[in-house]
Amino acid sequence: MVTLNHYLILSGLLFCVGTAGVFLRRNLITVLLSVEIMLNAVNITFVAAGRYHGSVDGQIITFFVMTVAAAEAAVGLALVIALFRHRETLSPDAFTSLKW
Amino acid sequence: MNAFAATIPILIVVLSAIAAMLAEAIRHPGERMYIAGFGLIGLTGALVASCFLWDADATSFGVVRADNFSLFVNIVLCIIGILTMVFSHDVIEREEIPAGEYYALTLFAISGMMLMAAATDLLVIFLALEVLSLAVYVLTGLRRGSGLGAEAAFKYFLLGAFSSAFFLYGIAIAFTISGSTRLDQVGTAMASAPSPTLAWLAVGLLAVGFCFKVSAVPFHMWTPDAYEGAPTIVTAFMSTGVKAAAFGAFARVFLSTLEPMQGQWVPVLSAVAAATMIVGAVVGVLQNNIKRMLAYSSIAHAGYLLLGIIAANNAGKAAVLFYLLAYAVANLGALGIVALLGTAEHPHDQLRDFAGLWRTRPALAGLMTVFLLSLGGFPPTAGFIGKWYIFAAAVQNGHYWLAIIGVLSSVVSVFFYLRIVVMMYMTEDASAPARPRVSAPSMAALGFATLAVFYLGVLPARVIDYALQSIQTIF
Amino acid sequence: MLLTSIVFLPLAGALLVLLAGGRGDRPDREGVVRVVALAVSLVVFVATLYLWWAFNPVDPEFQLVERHAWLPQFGITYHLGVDGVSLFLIVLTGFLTPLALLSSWQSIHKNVKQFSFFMLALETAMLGVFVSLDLFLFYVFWDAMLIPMYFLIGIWGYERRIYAAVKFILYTMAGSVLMLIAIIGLAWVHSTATGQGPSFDLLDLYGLHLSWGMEMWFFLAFTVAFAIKVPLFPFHTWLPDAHVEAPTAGSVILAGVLLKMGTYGLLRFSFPLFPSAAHYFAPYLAVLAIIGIVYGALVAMVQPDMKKLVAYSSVSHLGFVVLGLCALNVNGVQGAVYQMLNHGVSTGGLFMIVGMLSDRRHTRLIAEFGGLKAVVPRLVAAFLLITLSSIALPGMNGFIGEFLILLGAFRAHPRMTAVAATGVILSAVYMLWMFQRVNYGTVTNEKNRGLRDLTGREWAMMAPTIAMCIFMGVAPNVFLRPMEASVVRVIDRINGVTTFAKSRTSNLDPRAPTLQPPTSGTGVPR
Amino acid sequence: MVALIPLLPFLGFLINASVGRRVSKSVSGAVACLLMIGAFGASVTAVLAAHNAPGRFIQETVFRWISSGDLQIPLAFRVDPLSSLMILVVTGIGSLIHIYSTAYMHEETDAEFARYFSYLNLFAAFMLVLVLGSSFPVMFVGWEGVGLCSYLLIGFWFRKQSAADAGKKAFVVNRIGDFGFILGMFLIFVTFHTLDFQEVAWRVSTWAPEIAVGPATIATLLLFLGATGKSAQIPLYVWLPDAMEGPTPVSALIHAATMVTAGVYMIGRNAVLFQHAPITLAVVAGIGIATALMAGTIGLVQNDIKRVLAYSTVSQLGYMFLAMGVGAYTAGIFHLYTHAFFKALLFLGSGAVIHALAGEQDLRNMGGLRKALPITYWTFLIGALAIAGIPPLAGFFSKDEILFRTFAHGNRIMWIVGLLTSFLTATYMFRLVFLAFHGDRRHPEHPAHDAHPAPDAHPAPDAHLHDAPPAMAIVLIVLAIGSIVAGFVGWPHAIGGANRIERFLEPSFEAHQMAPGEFQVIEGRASRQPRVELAAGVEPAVPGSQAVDERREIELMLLSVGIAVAGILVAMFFWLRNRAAATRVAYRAAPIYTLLLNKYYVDELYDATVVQPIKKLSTLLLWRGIDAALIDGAVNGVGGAVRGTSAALRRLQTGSIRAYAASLFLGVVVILGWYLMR
Amino acid sequence: MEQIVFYVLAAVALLASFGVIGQRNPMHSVMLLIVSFGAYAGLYVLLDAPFTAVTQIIIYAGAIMVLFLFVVMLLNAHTEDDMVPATIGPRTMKIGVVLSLALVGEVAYALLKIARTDFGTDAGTVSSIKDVGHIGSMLYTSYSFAFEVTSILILVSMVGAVVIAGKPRKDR
Repeated sequence: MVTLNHYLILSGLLFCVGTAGVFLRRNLITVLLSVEIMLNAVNITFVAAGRYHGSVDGQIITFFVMTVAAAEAAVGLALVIALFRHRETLSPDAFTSLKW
Repeated sequence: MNAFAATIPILIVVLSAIAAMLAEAIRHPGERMYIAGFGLIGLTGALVASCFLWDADATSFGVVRADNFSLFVNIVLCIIGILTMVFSHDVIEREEIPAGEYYALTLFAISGMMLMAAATDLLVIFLALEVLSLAVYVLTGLRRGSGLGAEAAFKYFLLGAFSSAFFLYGIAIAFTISGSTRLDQVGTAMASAPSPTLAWLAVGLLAVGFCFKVSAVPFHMWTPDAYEGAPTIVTAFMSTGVKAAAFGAFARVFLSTLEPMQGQWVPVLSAVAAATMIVGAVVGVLQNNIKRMLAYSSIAHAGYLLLGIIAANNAGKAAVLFYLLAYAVANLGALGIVALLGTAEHPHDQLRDFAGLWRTRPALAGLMTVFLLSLGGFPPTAGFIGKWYIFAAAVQNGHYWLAIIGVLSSVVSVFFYLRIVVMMYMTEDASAPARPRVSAPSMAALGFATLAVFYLGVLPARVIDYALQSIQTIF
Repeated sequence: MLLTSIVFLPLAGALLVLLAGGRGDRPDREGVVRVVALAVSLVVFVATLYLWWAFNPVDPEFQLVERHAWLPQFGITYHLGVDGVSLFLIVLTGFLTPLALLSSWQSIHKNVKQFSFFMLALETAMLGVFVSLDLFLFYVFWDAMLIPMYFLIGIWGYERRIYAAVKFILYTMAGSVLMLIAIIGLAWVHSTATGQGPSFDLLDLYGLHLSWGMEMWFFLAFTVAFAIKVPLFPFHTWLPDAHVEAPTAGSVILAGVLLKMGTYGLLRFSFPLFPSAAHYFAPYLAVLAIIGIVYGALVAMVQPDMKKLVAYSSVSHLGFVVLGLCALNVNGVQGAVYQMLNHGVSTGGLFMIVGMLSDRRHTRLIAEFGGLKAVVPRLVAAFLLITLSSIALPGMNGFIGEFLILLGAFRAHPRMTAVAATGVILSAVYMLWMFQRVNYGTVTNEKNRGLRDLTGREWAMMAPTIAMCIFMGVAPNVFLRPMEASVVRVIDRINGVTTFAKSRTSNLDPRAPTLQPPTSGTGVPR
Repeated sequence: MVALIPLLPFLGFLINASVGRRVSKSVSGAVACLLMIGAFGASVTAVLAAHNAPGRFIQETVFRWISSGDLQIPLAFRVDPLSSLMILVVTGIGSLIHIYSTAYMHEETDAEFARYFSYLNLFAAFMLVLVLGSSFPVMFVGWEGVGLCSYLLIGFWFRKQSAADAGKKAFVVNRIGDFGFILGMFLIFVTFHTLDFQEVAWRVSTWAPEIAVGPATIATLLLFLGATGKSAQIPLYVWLPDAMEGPTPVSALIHAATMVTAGVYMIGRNAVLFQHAPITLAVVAGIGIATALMAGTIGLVQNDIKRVLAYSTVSQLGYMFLAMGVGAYTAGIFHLYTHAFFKALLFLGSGAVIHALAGEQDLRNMGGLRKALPITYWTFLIGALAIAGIPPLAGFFSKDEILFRTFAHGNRIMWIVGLLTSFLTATYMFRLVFLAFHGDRRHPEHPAHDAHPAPDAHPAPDAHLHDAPPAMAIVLIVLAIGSIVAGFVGWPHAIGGANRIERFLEPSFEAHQMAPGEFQVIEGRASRQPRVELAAGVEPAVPGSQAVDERREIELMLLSVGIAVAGILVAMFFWLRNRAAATRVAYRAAPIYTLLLNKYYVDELYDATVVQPIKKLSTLLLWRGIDAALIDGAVNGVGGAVRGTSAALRRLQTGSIRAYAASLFLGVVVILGWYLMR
Repeated sequence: MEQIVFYVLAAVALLASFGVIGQRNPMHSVMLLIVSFGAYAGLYVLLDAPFTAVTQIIIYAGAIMVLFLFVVMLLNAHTEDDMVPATIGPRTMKIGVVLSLALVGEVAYALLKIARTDFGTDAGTVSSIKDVGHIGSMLYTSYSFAFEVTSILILVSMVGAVVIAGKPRKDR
């Protein structure tokens, strides 16, 4: 018997994995992927909660979230390209000329 | 018509943005075109529309509400936008910024800001947030030539995405509890959540999202880098606009929807506010890049604004609005001057660039001084009334210690504002950078900002009345 | 309307100066600018004299009151008024500003326009402080005054001017912001106590009864702000720097008027607003004042720099003023107010003299001078007279003030006063020693041989100053009479509630204050 | 009319101060002298008026000076017997010295000359205010005013470092006294709620004398501190010898005849009050006699002619205080009055000598001047005899009166010391006479430097020795006559005289009710008399014992005269007959000699124990230590702390995006954690 | 049965996600993420959200991941080894690990805490939520405005992507 809790816990764990990825990985692309993981984790919560409440709102919100994710991905990747164009590297640690 | 009424200002701005894009599209290479004009028209229209909508309390699609509160924020945003537009026309050519995209994105950002302040649905707030954020990310990195711009933009983007994920998770939990994203339903549901823990999580995560946008400690790390890396004019725009919008939504969500849970979030925000005021003021002391310095100052100001939200009384709510306006004019003026003096090769954003400014540009130096004094909170300027109002609100609810931290940190911040004044007035011009001349419209805009600063500082009663009216409708 | 015009006349003049100065840096317009500024300040002085004439000396209450709503949402009013205490401080301000402008006639050459502008703006702020009867309005003027002074020190000062200017403004602000919090708290207390909304009106707040804890904290907040301005030991270290680095005009105004704001604030706000706290803390303040008197004198004695010496002497003299206030009786307070005027005139005069010397020799080190009496007898004569008035020789103004202060203090705390009275000895020591080293003996430094004696302009500065010194010493009643009624009124305010305040302090432990401000106040009534 | 008395000299001050430098010496000198003489005339009329007025005094309020609350101080002058005597002395001797000065200061430039006379006039004005003032504050005005003038006149030759120093020293030491005076004034006001002399006297007269220390005692002690400052008594006498840096006429007027006696006058003024503080009186007498003795011993060995006179002044002042202390107010004032004559005479005489020797002041370089300066010599001799107390000269009567009163007061030790002192007086006075005028002319081994700028600075050969010019000579003669006859007013009953001065001064030492308007000696006084315990000697004591007293008095007179003569003879032996003996003695008792020569090292003591420590303390501890290091250090330390924090926090902004994310994340964890922990 | 499927899918999703952040090679990460998205889709099916499952596959796996792939290719996939050394060393990394573990702990704690109280029971299936038509109508009625906003959002991101990634125009 799978309850909402299962999904909540699952999404929570996935979310944590995503956050961990954001600053454990040393590759901008992977970092972006981690953000995607976080968003998807949230999606599970939405859908599960929507089902729990017996409404489609959850799915629709998921739909919007995907759009946002797409938009972010687009801009993010564009920025990655721009950065790469300047520094020929994808390591987040390479970009520390702005500090203090 | 009425169904759309609430969205009219937003629509106008969006249309002007699209117009700007089209203009860029049809423009021949090298042809000069006053694209800012579209923005000015649109923003003026939005301003007028907002004034017309005053007291109408229109609602559209059940998710956008043009109550006086959001209208007040709209007006602030329109003023910010108009000033930005005027300055931009001088600046962007020098800064080698693609004009059409710049104006379009700025206007889109403004529309997103307006929407964020007016939305009554967490989902829409999230979307609006994303609209303005993405636009601002891009604006930050708009100078393709500069690696700093790209770096700043990416930092801002990544942390923004990161925090918005938290924000979204907050929304999700709220949705889990209430089965809806409408603020009213969320509020009632969370207040009566069977087990408060989940509600608390939601509150915490939402707070994180907002605190990031208003750059409160410890979610502020992006601010100095983004402000420094971005083109100065963009810095001016986002330091004021994003704050206004974010605080609008912040106030709406926390002071109306989550008001019943005050006991839960006031302590957290108090800690955040204290840290923000202290860090902002203290770290600003040693900055030598004016944009970075003003970034820290804007962090400190975020702290003061948080006081208004923490106070959570009418005075506090109105104070937030008034302070947003006061801060907007002063900060935009100051950064505007920095922008107007900068060029692509010489950004003119180092402290020493201002040495002996009053010899070569007495007028600009004077205006700069006025803006800085206002940011520092000296009478008889807007900044003083704003600070006083905020602290009055805090004290009324017995937050004496926050108020004291606030005033002391403001004293510290005065120190670095004065550093600029010292440079301008009391240091001899070392290496005079060739400073571009400022066009008449920009001077007019600066003059308007100065007038606003003094008007708000000497005769604030009228504006305070409006602020008070605009909070009566929602809270 | 009279007060408003007096207060804002200088500001109008300042704008006029900007117009007269023309665009940009126009050395050719200097003369015009100076004359305009001087004329304006003289008009203001005449206006203050007219104010004195229009003032009714027997009426203890505030007179020529103006009251208009300003921020009605918070019960903030534009409320001006004058009583016997503030009257003479206003006149003093009017009297000193023209002299200060004159004193800068030769020394200030760059940006005369801005200089005159800031001087006049400063005058407006100072006058505003003395006439405002609304705490908010008062604070506005109080804080606004910092800006022009900051620029005066920072732009036209001497070597370490920037350090001094920043120190001055930050030090003073740090003190006054706490006062701001206290002011706000007071207004909200009024709102809850009376239920008719917050009020910043002094007269409303006079009637307020506070819990002991609150009264204590508010009193401290106010008093620290004022003590820094006075400056009361140990908050005085900004003063020497500011004085030494400031241009002559700045020093004159700083010593002449600005410092009085602190003591005036104590008398007008701290004590009457929080009577029981005032009675509880007055002895401690008195102790600080006495330390300041002796300490200031001793440190002044060994200063190599004339300006610094005079600065520390100000610490000592202002200590007398605070001591007089802490006596909380008619003699003491009246003497204190009188001493404020004396110190304004005589120390202002001293700074003018020092300014003249440094104009001539571009140094303020005592060691650089010597034997001037043979070279510039008239200047030295003026110097001597000012010195005598500063060491309170009977027949000069200083004596009246110190006599009344010490008498009043003696009635309150005889033993402490005995210590304070040693200041009378020490003042003679350091002043005469300085005077001797500068003026007596043979001319040791060749540079001093060809010095110019007093010029007409300098006569125009010194003559009125000296005349005031002697007149105030011979006919003190001219000043004491008009202020007596108001002083008595203030003291009644302070003593009025002490009877049960004492009992309250007795049964309530002051060290464990209950700082529970009201939260029930509906945000914005009316 | 009374106000006119101080006003005239003040007028002179104004004239000479303003236009003096532009007019010739003769004009400015004439103005000063005429106004002084005018003041003298005014005084005479005032005195006569007062003598005939009911209550033997007149009072005149010029205007209400200070009024604050219950403190009302009118600027009022009162002429009663005591003040009449004083104003006569001040204006009379003052005029003489003015005249003398016209000749003495003649070498000065016009400007300096005018400055001198303006100061001198100003001094006279303040001195008259001092003695005429009817209340403590008014007296205090004169009190400090004369201090100022003495400061200015001592430092008249301001180019001389020593002169400037001496002036400052005088003022500061006086300030120390004034500190006591002002506190005493406060205590009196707090106790009696008035500062008017008569009021105070009247109110205190209803008290029983204070056996234990009480307000009256403390107040009088404080006032006496003021007196020691002004009248150069232990411990504050150190300024007077240095004050000799001033021009000699100034020493005569201010530091012999008038100003220094102000302290004595002040005690006489408050006789009734002091009478109620026996403890204070004992102190006064003790200090007085001690000072007299010490100064006498010092005077014995000094070589500067003026310093010898200065110490003798101190010693004589000690006598006066002794008189005051034993309650012989009349005697004290009487001595003050006679002393004014012969001490002025002596100073002016020495001035004539110095003038003749072009600034030479060292006794060792004089001698044999008797032939060259006959007038000076004879007048000086009269003065010396007078001070030595040889009848029938003025000094004899007053000094003898004092000694007798001391004896009568029953304090044998003081009496004996008094006798010893009078012996010393005679000795050092005649040492002076013999060294200066007798023997043969000794020329200075070295020309006298650092003297005041006389026209011919080089030591004048005897050929040029000229006796005092007429203006000076006349004054000397007049004063000499004064020194002879002045004493007769106090011819004691014992030898068939009617002690007029006593009867004259009597009312000033009694308490009078002073209702505004009418000044009557209240009748009720007699009834209070037993308690009031009026000054001994004012009333002849119980009739029966009078005869005994008189016989005893005559014996004592003879004794004291004998002692004086002995003193003169000793002086003659040592300094006239064989000088070798003197040097031998000095050699034998070398330690004592040096001790006396260095004035008991009191100046050095003060310098080491007070002056230097304070300077060091202020410089090192207070200024450098507390002010700069501690307090300002703390102030700047706050700034430094802020900067430090700033620098530290800046470091967190590493620029690494992952660090930023971490901080953001940290915030999240903390916030959520907080929520979960509650 | 349902539980087994859930646990399997959950395991796949988790492991794949771990793989994503565990990989040094971005290419592999992308691939693994696609795998996990497949698992998500399965979970959505379990949650009676077939439409979401489909969009998940199409939009995410089909569009977004492809975009990522393009970029990875474009910048010819750098592994982290040949990159500049990390400015923040292993210690900070530890801090990061600790932090994320802390968050994991917190979330788990919170969810388990509430697990005992609410959401314990499954609301069961409401047939309407499977209905795509229903979704569509909802999307264009009550969510129409949000829908419009997304259009602007996409417009912005489009413009942004172009202006950022595109080559600088030379005309000015």
